[in-house]
Amino acid sequence: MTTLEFILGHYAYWLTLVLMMIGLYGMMMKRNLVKKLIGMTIFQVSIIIFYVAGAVKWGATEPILDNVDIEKVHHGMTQAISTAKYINPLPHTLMLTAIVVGVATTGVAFALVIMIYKRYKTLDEAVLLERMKKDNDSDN
Amino acid sequence: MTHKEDNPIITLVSRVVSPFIMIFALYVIFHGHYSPGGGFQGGTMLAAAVLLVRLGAGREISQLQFKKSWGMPLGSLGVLIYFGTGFVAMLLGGNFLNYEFLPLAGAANAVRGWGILFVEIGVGTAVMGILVAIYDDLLEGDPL
Amino acid sequence: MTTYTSIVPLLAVLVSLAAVPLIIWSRKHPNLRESWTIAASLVKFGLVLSLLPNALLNKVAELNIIEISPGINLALRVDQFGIFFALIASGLWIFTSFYSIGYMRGENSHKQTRYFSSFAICLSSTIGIAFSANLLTFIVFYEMLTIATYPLVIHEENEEAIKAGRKYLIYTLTAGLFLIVATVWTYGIAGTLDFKAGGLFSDGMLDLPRATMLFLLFLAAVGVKAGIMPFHSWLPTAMAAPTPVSALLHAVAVVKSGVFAVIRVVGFVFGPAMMAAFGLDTILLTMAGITIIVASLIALRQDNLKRRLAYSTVGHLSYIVLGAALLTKSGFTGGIMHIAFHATMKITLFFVAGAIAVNLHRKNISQLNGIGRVMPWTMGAFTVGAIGLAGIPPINGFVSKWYLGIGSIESGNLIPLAILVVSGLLNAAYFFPIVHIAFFRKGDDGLKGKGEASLFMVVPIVICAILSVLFGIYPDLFFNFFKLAGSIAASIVA
Amino acid sequence: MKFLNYLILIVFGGLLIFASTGLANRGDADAPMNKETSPAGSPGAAYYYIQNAKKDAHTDNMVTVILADYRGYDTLGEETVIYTAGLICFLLLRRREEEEPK
Amino acid sequence: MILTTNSPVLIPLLFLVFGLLIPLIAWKRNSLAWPTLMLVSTAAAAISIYNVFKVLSTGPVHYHLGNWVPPIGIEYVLDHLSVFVMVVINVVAFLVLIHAREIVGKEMPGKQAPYFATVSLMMAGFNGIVVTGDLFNLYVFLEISSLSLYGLIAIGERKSPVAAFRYLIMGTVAASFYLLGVGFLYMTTGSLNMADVKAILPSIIGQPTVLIALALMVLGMGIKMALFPLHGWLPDAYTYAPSTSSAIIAPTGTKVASYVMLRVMFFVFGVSYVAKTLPLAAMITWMAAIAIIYGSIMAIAQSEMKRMLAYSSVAQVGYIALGIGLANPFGLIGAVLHVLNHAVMKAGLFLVSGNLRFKLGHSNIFKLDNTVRKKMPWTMAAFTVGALSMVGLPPMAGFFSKWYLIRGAYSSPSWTGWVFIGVIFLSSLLNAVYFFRIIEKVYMKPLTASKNGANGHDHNDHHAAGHVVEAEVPRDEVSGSMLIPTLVLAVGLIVLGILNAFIVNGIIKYIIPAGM
Repeated sequence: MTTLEFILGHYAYWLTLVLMMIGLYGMMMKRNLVKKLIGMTIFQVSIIIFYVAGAVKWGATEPILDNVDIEKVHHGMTQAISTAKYINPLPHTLMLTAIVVGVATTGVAFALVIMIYKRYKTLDEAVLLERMKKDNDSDN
Repeated sequence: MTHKEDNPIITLVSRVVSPFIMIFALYVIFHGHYSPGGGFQGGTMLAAAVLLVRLGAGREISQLQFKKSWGMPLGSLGVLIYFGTGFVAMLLGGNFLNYEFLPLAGAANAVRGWGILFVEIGVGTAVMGILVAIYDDLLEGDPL
Repeated sequence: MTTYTSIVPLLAVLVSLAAVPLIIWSRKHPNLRESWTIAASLVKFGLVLSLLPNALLNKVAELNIIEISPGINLALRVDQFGIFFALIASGLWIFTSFYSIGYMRGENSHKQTRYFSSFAICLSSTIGIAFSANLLTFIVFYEMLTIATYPLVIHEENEEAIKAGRKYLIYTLTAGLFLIVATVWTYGIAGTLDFKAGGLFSDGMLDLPRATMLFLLFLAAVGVKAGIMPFHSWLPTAMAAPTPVSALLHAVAVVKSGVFAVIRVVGFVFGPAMMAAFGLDTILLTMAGITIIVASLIALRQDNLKRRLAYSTVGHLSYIVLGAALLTKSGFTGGIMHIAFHATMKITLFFVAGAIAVNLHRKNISQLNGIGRVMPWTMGAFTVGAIGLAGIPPINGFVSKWYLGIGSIESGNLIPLAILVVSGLLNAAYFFPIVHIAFFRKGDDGLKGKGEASLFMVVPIVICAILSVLFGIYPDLFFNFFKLAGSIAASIVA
Repeated sequence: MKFLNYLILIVFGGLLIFASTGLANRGDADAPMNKETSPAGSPGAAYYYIQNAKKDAHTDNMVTVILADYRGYDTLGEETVIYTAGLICFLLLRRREEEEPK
Repeated sequence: MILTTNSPVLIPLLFLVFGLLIPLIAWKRNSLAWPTLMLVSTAAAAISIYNVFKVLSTGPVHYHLGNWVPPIGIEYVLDHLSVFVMVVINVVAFLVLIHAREIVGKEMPGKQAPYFATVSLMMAGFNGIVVTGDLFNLYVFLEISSLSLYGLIAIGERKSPVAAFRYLIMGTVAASFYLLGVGFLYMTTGSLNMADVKAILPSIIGQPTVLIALALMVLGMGIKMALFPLHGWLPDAYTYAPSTSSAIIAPTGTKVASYVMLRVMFFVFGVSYVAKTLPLAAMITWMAAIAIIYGSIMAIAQSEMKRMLAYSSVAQVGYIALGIGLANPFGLIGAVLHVLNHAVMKAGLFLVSGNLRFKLGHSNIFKLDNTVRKKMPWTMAAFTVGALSMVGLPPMAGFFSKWYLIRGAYSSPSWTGWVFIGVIFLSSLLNAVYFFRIIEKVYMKPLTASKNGANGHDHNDHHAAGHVVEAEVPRDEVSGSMLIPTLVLAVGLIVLGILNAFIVNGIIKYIIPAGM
């Protein structure tokens, strides 16, 4: 295949990977816990996009049988359904799961953030660390 | 949520719109067989309908629509519906989640279709209940 | 050589372990507790003795307890060498038990329950070491001994004791790890771990660098307990322990397990042939020789009686190593006999030191003027032991040393002989002054109205001394030590 | 330190892009995951789903069928995930009835 | 009949459904939560043992959920490896849960119901991970367990939410890496079933996508099992979590993660792949070596017992990773056996620290002295056994994992084997240092009052001090429900040590994958 085809066939992946790096950057570099969470969400979403982007077939449609194929099924000729007509349904299904998992994780994360804020009155990591250190001193 | 002077318009609109969202959500759930949609999408919209009132009309009024203490039980009920569907099939001699063994009349694939419906209902219930519960808990803050 | 299966070795190992719960259970009633100890020691000795006749007929009792690692069994095997060592350990345990009772009560020391139970565990593991059929079993009991000894070393629980305990652990645990590595390597090379007279390696398995490395690993592993320099320095420190402990563990159980292990390694893992082929005997010989001389020199300068005894122990252990390193029949015979004879003599001396400490609360030699008049029996026994260690007939020390000498002549290398002579003189030099001041100096007022220590202590002392003399006159007495040693040596060298 | 982080990010991203070059072109109808049978001869899941979803479960929407039937166990697990999240918020944040809010 | 045919799926389902039911059952009466969970846990332990015999008698069992044959549907696979890990985590969890009732009631009164429900869900997740044969299904259950872990940790001390948050960030990254790896793998192979993928991979060997996919999955699991340098979350998490949480997470969590690493490396990609195509195994061994040393040294530096145990966990995980990375039979035996041994050891030691906290209110090493031993002799006896096993003295279990690991390192072809032998050697000595430090404190009377601030005696005469202390301290041991599990684990160490050959020949031998 020509280079152009190759690039056309892959640029979407690359974009999602760049998005992923942005998410990682947020998690690694940001000192504010909520910003870290935002980075985390970006990271997860980029993976979801990656899966979904892989599922596409040019000229195919949503994975719901149209009437023509339904007729075929009624006549028991399932082999006749052309799979090129529908995009790959599996990644979509998996990503439904992944999305919910992401939501759940975010929910728990925010619960933790709330607890941290209630206890230390800050979301800035550096401040948080020194206040925790103060705790240690008060403990011993 | 400390700042609450209740604005009649917002309250009214949210309370009026909420039921319609629910209707549509139910449509999304039950029509998941034939069009995009299904348990998650519908359940999320159900939750959205509830949360809209939570946000728009304040906690007191929203409690009339959906009590705080309902969330988790509803959630576990939903998951239990799902689990039960699979478990009944297992008790009736199939593998877990093998809907063909559900005690329903009809061809195997039709029965599977029914099984999928039950499952979707379970999913919808669970998602709705739990999302609302999470919202409420987050509002509560840290008990310490 | 024929073999037969027997449960007796296992029982011999377990009997003192079985005593431990009883000892702990009856911690509230000292008399009952001590009677358990005594009973266990007697039973154990009886069991070991019951194995002796067959061993003399060169029948080997074997017992596979359990497969402890695929292809390797936790197995006991009572060959002549094993029974030899087991006899000494279990036999002297009896004396030590009586003696410790006297000592502990004299001191009214604390935590006697812990003391007696660890003591029992130590004996189990010592017998286990004696009867191990392969290196893995050996490791198991060797490490057990390490751990069981720790509470005894730190028994006093004062600064010194704890320091000693740490040092002891560091040395012995490191040694244990070396032993594990060496064992793995051996298994990798030879594919077996069973001790075999004459060596378990067959020709062509080893080349020079590997043989040397492996041997050094083994040496580091067993050398620590055998007190070979430079691995010896835990031994004098550990004299912080109560005297009976020093007596049994540092004259009999621990260090003798060390030298026992050395001979196992030399005679039953590598074998004389390999040793000679790769010049490993020279390594061993050098280290042993240096240790003998240096230890004796250091001993000269010690004023604390127990420390002097400790260094003398270091030296005499290397006699045994030396005997093994000679790789000749008489050498092995002498070395192996010295295991037994040095035990009887050295335990006498330690008991004496303990008796003096308990009775007069004196630990330094400079304080011993004239005690011979106060404690004639004790000091008499001391004299016997001293003469024996100096290697003067008719005490048994002479016999073993004689064979060591012959061995060095057989090996055609006279340096060891010279070392033996010199160290004999040095022994005399650091023991006889004690005897002299004890009997011929005028004692100070502190001795007024003092007499012998309690019978619990004096009787074992005297018996040990008498044994030393008897074995000196007739080595084959009771246990045919001489015969055994001879045939073991033959089996190794042949 | 900061520089190191950037370096890690860039290297990591580079690796991932390198990995993605091994993938088939997007939208390629006969990419490995769309094939009828895998090189090992086992049926290709996606292919099977498209053709048999209706027949197996009497449902047009393949995603629904996969979600609730073929891979229904995943969905059960994911129900459990979100339930777990709710339970944890409950565990961490919900005040007990007897103690009144501060 | 139904039970026997469905036995593979029963354990995850039991824990799962009771995770749902416990809050409902114990809605009003918290005291009901623990008995219910114990019921489930007992059943789970029993079933897992039944599964072992099933596999031993009939060989691996495949269970098709929804009756869809893989790769169409999801399958559960009981093979020797999975049943082994299953038994380990379920039995250990069972013992820890017996211990849990009182201490949970003390540490978080009124929250038993949600707490035990979360524990149940966590176990469901772990069991699902262990038994599943489907890569994506593994991800889902991984998330179930992870979320529960965050909750179980965050409910602890004041600092615990921060620790949990850190863990959440890293854990999510780990899971996402794994998910991305699965994505790459799916797009290149078109299958999510482990066995199927293994069958397909040879046809596309050496593709960059597959290499990176392997790297991503192993990386993710490395984070989950806290393999150096990815261990950052572990010490805080274990330290600030409630006693029960750390006691149940330490033996199970990291083990399951290392199980996944083992599974992915050897049973999805295959030995030759991880050893030759991508020199991943070698990298893991080196990371493990550093982890062992680092963990041991850091453990010495700690003053809080739980924190010390946490760092020693880092080191012990290193042992497991070392065994995996050696990629030879003895290394693997060592790793798998150490999964068992370390689970038992760590559970026992964490229970001991729990007992200390329960009775003394703290588990600070420098505040311990010999009054502790007189208060709770049995607990301390259990601690001693655990410590000796950690140091690796025969006949304790710890010695034998070391034994096999050293043999594995020996049989590794290159000189590096000796380096690893040296590492194990060194770490055992370091273990000895930080455990005997405690044993000395606990079993010997204080040298002088100044040396430890715990008790205010100021005696020059040690004997007197000893006697005074002896006179003062009455026996104050924890109750049976907490003591018995501790002792059972301690005794188990000796039994496992003596029976290890039996275990190795019985199960572990069959785990060794082809081509090793």
